[in-house]
Amino acid sequence: MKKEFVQVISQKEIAHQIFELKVQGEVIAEMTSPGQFVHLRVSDSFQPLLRRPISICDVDVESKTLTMLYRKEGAGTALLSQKREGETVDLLGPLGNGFPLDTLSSGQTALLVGGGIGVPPLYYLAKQLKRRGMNIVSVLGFQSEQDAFYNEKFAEQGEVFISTVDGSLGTKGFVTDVLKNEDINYDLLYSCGPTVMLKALEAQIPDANGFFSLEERMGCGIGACFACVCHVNGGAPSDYVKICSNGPVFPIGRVAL
Amino acid sequence: MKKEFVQVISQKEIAHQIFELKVQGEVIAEMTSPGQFVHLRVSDSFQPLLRRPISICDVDVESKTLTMLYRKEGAGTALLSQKREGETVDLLGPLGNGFPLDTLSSGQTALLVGGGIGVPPLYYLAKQLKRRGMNIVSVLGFQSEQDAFYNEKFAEQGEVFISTVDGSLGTKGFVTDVLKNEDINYDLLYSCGPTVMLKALEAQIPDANGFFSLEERMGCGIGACFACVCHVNGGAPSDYVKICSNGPVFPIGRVAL
Amino acid sequence: MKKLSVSLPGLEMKNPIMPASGCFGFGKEYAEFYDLSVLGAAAIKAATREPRFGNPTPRVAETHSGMLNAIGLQNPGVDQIMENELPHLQSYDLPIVANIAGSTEEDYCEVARKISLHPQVSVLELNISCPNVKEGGIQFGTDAATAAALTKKVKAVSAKPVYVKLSPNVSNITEMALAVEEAGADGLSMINTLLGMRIDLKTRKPVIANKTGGLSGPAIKPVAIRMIHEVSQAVSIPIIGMGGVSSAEDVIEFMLAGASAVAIGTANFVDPYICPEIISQLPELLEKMNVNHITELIGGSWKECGTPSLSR
Amino acid sequence: MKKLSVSLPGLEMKNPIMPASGCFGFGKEYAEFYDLSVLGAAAIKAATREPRFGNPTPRVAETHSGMLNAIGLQNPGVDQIMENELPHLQSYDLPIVANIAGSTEEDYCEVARKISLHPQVSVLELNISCPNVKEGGIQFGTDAATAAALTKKVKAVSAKPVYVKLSPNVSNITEMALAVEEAGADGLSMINTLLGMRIDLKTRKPVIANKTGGLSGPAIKPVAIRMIHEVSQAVSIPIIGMGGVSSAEDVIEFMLAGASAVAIGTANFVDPYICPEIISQLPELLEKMNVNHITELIGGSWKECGTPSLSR
Ligand SMILES: Cc1cc2nc3c(=O)[nH]c(=O)nc-3n(C[C@H](O)[C@H](O)[C@H](O)COP(=O)(O)OP(=O)(O)OC[C@H]3O[C@@H](n4cnc5c(N)ncnc54)[C@H](O)[C@@H]3O)c2cc1C
Ligand SMILES: Cc1cc2nc3c(=O)[nH]c(=O)nc-3n(C[C@H](O)[C@H](O)[C@H](O)COP(=O)(O)OP(=O)(O)OC[C@H]3O[C@@H](n4cnc5c(N)ncnc54)[C@H](O)[C@@H]3O)c2cc1C
Ligand SMILES: Cc1cc2nc3c(=O)[nH]c(=O)nc-3n(C[C@H](O)[C@H](O)[C@H](O)COP(=O)(O)O)c2cc1C
Ligand SMILES: Cc1cc2nc3c(=O)[nH]c(=O)nc-3n(C[C@H](O)[C@H](O)[C@H](O)COP(=O)(O)O)c2cc1C
Ligand code: FES
Ligand code: FES
Repeated sequence: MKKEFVQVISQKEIAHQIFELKVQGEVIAEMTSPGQFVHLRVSDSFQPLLRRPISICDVDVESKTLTMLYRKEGAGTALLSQKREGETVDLLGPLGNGFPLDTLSSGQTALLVGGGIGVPPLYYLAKQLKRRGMNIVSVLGFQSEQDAFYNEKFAEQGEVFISTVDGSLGTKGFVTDVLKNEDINYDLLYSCGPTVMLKALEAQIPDANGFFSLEERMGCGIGACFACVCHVNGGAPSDYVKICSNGPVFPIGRVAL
Repeated sequence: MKKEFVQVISQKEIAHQIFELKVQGEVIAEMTSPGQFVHLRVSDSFQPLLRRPISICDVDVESKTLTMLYRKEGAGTALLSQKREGETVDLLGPLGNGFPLDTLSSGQTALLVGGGIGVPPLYYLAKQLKRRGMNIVSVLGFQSEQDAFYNEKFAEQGEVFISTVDGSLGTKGFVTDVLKNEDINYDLLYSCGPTVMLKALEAQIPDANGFFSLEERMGCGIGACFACVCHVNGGAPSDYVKICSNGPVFPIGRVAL
Repeated sequence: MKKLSVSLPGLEMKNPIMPASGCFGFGKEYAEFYDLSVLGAAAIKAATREPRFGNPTPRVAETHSGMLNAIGLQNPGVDQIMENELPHLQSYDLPIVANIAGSTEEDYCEVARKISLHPQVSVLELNISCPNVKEGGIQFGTDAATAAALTKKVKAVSAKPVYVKLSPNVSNITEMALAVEEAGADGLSMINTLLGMRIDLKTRKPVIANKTGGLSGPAIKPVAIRMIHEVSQAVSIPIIGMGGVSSAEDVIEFMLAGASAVAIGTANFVDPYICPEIISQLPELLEKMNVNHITELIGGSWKECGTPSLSR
Repeated sequence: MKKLSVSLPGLEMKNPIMPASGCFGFGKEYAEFYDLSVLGAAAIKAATREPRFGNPTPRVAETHSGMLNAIGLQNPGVDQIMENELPHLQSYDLPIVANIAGSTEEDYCEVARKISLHPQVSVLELNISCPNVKEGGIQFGTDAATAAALTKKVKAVSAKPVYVKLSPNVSNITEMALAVEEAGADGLSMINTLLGMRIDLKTRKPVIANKTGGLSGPAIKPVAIRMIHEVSQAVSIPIIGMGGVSSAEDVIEFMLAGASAVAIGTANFVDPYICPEIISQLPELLEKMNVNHITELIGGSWKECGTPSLSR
């Protein structure tokens, strides 16, 4: 965990409002755990004031290059999307705890379910799991074809199913529809996406084993401000976890969605 | 008076922390009166919030090019100094009333006295007066040699005397010392600079005829907010002028400094 | 543009947008930028009984996303305003909100009586952030009983509806609002500026000659929103909302909070065209939000029956 | 670095800088970034009698040059704090300001009695922005008599000096300050957050689950400066100033206004190194200002005898 001004290597729009940003810096050598995130300052004024949490999507430890994918949403990501090659970005990271990589053994199958802007961290996860000899099946959900990204990249790691809400690509509907329609065999579920998606997964696969990556509005990003706290299932009412420092990845069922 | 996004043609540091900024735009064709100013928005966020008043230093009406000289002081001018060729600046102007050009007749002599960042508007004035056949004598005061600028440009318009506080260039001391030492004959005085300088001039030349250009913190820059109001000499206590819309140029003696 | 009309006591507005008092002079300057008839209304600079020069300069200072001002209610006095400033507004289809100020109840009443008779004036806006000289300098704006007494007196002499402009520098804004409603106010304007200060490191003195100034601009928007949200649920008179508005989205946020119309102050200094620009952007924004008429939004953040948004 | 030391009741500080309560947890997280011993002191997250989970999420929202928070005083309770959180701070040369909160006088007193005995704790900071349940929800922080009564009770049971942290959401901050000074407060902390709100245009509901939140950050700095400027002239106990501090220049501005030490909250989220960075920049800034010792600056904006600046 360090703060560093990393250098922009490239920035491009790879789908509708979805940007791929590559940056280079010393601290990137530490980014070995998929599911961790970085906290970016997108301006050197106080507008916007807070940092923006963005997941690690891919890392080349050799060249110390980090790839992030983000959707241009509000003022912060709009400013981020204006960063050009050679400019710097104030990065704090890597933050949080990523997906455990040693729960499965070689030859077993990991099911990766990603929704929208929850897809990025699963890419680095897919690569790491595959390197460890696991089989990867990915189910990726988007609004429509123009919003979809990284399909081919995931295809390089294993089988891929796509769903779009409007049916313009893959199965019409949600990732849960893909899981209903296709008979996918897997040993462990890894998922990241909007809370409604995670809830739907939980409902559809009540006995699911695996890990969810969660999102919450953040202040500090490092565990100091209690902004991102969640209740723990089956704990005392005052029991909690912090998404930023205890998560964002938790065993399925641990955290009250 | 218009609001326009003008285009940056060039930006360079011409003395210590003094920048020369050239911009191009339709509205610049209206900038025919030296002593008027423009109000610049230097950022598209609210930081900084207010516009910055900057004098018209030179205009090429043909090519619709405006030259401004400014000192990098605080946050606003620092941001302005980062604008590069091809970028745009949100300009409101021309604002206020400039120096009258028809008070003297051809062959008479105008004495221009400028202090520091009060020098710029006098340059466009010198050019305009000279074009009308008047003789120009300029007395320019700076902190030291490294802060001085446009000496040669003024020399093209007529005789120039320089003073610097540390004596590194020209007379050691203030513009008032130059006026004491040199026996300058002139018909009308035009001056722009810090209020202390204008006060010293008033004290040294009690019967001076001519025009002062004044400065004050501004809100709107167009006469609507009453931020920049000054008392009038010899008027009722509630009499006033607004620097932005009635000035910034006033006949010497009109306004209580 | 029918989608935008709002109707408040004494104010039939084409749209809910008006420049805020003190940020628009008497309209002349902005008339050089655009046709003032596009505005829903306009609030003019505070009028006092006698001409006032106001405070020494510097009168303004910049802060993070905001500014301080201590103009000191400079104005030519109510008689001059009626004679020289209001007539030129006749050429526009524009309801005028006459902001009035004073140091005693008598001052206020005198100004209210006079200016409310002017044909150009649609409603009065009582600026109660001035110190009450008689009561030893306590502000009309921070004591509910004093504010209510003033409101009652002004209502009695005014020929037009009276809006009371509340100060945010109070422990309990709802108490103030209820007191002036009870005293007969036809509407509320909120919020006026927050008291603030900046100190210059070079001179080691306050930047503003008057020392303290009023904080306005985007920095104070969250304070305005929470006060309007709270007060609009407690009173039944309409609220003209203000404090940092600088976009069409901000206007919607203020109306969802509970404002029936919205005033724009500081943002006029940043962009003289801000009012007409926002007005022209509102219809598209309403469409995107599936709103048929802008009044549907009023209090939408707390009303049970608020039409839910269909698009996301 | 001797130039920077300040001495307040119960607090011998190497420099006037401390992280503000609620923005620094219990120090563990920031200890991974720098040696906490460089700090003048540190204020820890509010302790309550029982563990508290706090408010539902979202708990934070961004605003122009500021942020809203409604954490809801989440903390593991005073016993756990004493047992699990304070001991690790032993390894630093760092005076601890223990922020305490509650809903009844008894709550506060119980927490104060316990935590003031902890060897790691140097002083207490009474967070009086919580509603007083017994008095029907009025805030300790907005009623002078209630605040004074609480201060007196806490002073009686505390083994350490007591600073009272004032809320800015009041009509008369000086009245509050004088009341708690009179009641025995050893110092003041000011300001806490301004009450604010943001509304989401998509959901049409407040962004923060708790609806209102506390506004902090650079946006509120002018409000803090004016309150400290006013209060420091009225009281004779020292003030820990806070509200939007994010640079060494801001620290100087707060001290010129009348603060004897300065706390930094929100800026820690923007830059986790902000406290040590500011501390390291202060000596050069003092040199530039021709100041021999930072305490010379305290109240410099209003003290007659303030050393005038030689350089410009
Ligand atoms: C652990 C984590 C990892 C994330 N990874 C990615 C990623 O890889 N790619 C991506 O596009 N997005 C990601 N997000 C969401 C991303 O942080 C938000 O889209 C972004 O902060 C929006 O900022 P903005 O200025 O564009 O929007 P605004 O709406 O202007 O932001 C206003 C405030 O709300 C916060 N905010 C808004 N949306 C979210 C959100 N969904 N989650 C948390 N805070 C939010 C912002 O951080 C900011 O403080 C992640 C969020 C978390 C918590
Ligand atoms: C009519 C007029 C013409 C001017 N022409 C020039 C010029 O040609 N070249 C030049 O370098 N400067 C000129 N100035 C001064 C220039 O406006 C300020 O230097 C500039 O606004 C400083 O902004 P900043 O953000 O760098 O400083 P900051 O100190 O950060 O500014 C903070 C606030 O104070 C205001 N302010 C600061 N200094 C001044 C000042 N001296 N006068 C008025 N407002 C000020 C700013 O506009 C801003 O609102 C002129 C001022 C006026 C009134
Ligand atoms: C320069 C200036 C002058 C003002 N003068 C007045 C005034 O005369 N009467 C009044 O009621 N409010 C006055 N105000 C307050 C505004 O009308 C408005 O309530 C406040 O600025 C908040 O809105 P804003 O953030 O959009 O500026 C003034 C504000 C500014 C910035
Ligand atoms: C996330 C957050 C949590 C806070 N928690 C507390 C708290 O527990 N007790 C308290 O007295 N103040 C609390 N505060 C207020 C700060 O200590 C400080 O007074 C305020 O934020 C102003 O300073 P700043 O602008 O530097 O943040 C909190 C502020 C923030 C932003
Ligand atoms: S964001 Fe501050 S604790 Fe998680
Ligand atoms: S700056 Fe607004 S009246 Fe001059």
